[in-house]
Amino acid sequence: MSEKKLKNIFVKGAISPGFIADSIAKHATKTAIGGHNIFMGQVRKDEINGKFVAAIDYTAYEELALTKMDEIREDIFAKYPLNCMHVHHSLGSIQAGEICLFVFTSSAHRKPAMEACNELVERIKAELPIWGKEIFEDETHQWKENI
Amino acid sequence: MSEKKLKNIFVKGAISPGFIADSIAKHATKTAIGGHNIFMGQVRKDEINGKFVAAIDYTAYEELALTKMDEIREDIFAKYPLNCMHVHHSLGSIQAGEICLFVFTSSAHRKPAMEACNELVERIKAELPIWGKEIFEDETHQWKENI
Amino acid sequence: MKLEIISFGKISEFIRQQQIEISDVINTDQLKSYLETSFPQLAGMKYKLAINQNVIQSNQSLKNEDKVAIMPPFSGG
Amino acid sequence: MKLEIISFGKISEFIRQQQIEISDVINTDQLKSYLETSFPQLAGMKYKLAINQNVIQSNQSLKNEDKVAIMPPFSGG
Repeated sequence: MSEKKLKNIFVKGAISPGFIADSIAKHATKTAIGGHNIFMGQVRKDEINGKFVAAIDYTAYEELALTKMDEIREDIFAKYPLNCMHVHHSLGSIQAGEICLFVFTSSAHRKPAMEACNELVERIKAELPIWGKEIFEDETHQWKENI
Repeated sequence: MSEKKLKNIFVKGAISPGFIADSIAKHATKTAIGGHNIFMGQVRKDEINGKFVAAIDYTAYEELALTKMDEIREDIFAKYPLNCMHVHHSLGSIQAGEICLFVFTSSAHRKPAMEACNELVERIKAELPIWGKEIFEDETHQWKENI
Repeated sequence: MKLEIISFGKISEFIRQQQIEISDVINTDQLKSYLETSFPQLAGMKYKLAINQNVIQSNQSLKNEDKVAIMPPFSGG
Repeated sequence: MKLEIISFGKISEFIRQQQIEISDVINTDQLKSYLETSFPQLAGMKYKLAINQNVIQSNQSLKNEDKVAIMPPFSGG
């Protein structure tokens, strides 16, 4: 039985604008691409019962998340004519204002990139075993829930 | 009569990944934002009758485009709960693989950013008086048409 | 009546920026006929006019010194 | 039967990683009852099980040395 090598989507800590720029720059040689779509999730400084969120600490069931992400990736490539798809999700403590999710899709014409990106974000939030613990400024916490 | 200062969307030449990174980085202090959406148009090396597109040379009726963009911006801000909206379009010669359009929207939750970005790109393509001249590798040209 | 003509895209290849002095033309429908006669290549093309930066959707009267932009279909983005 | 239990998110605060040795439990429905009895906080919560990295949608039989993950609703992104 051959073991399939799973693509890692997890990065330790926040996703930097420089990382995103490098990812964009790598596509300059892919001259069949006409449209790129990027979604970025940023940690909000929400106020909950008078306390502000200072950071979100992300953990995941990594092996299961990567297996599931692989399924999602295959579904999306089968459904949309994409040239590229990249997904990165943070683990660990991400401060308010920092980026914790980066989804990047590219296609010859704009619609598939946009639609695939939207569907990817929906599925990542609904199907990947990742949990966010909202850390308040007073170091108390509550577990985030995706609505 | 007060003259309204129009926001300039035009940049000379290609939009660099570094410019995009700077634009993203500026939002780290805007901690009410939870989701960013970016669309980027990239010049495709299309093959047309056996010749490859080497670059697109963009020109615009700039004053009219900026007035129209202002209307679009107001419509979109009225329609979606956005925190930020940024639009940049290249003028001049943009090589295949380079970025010529950068649309960036941000909102507390992801849907408005995504939907507003999609609508902005549609309206920019349909309503702004901008023209692309496709320059082939042999220096002949044809005028681009948005389908 | 004196009009300033500007043109864009493909149309700028055969109609250059110019001042024209015309009589018997009082609205944009008449101006279109005049332009299509003067520049026969325009006749087969899709284009729009903007008068003083307002895109014209239906016939509109013209006045002296109006600035007329002749615009082929847009292709930005 | 020996099972390895792992847990995540809010649930990891009261169920730690552990090996359990149980009898009279042959499927995931029975395991849920066992877990909710052993860890009363779990009873009122929404959660899912994954057995050996397969998320369980309906009752499924268990075998010795299965790895059971107890997962509250996901909140990534």
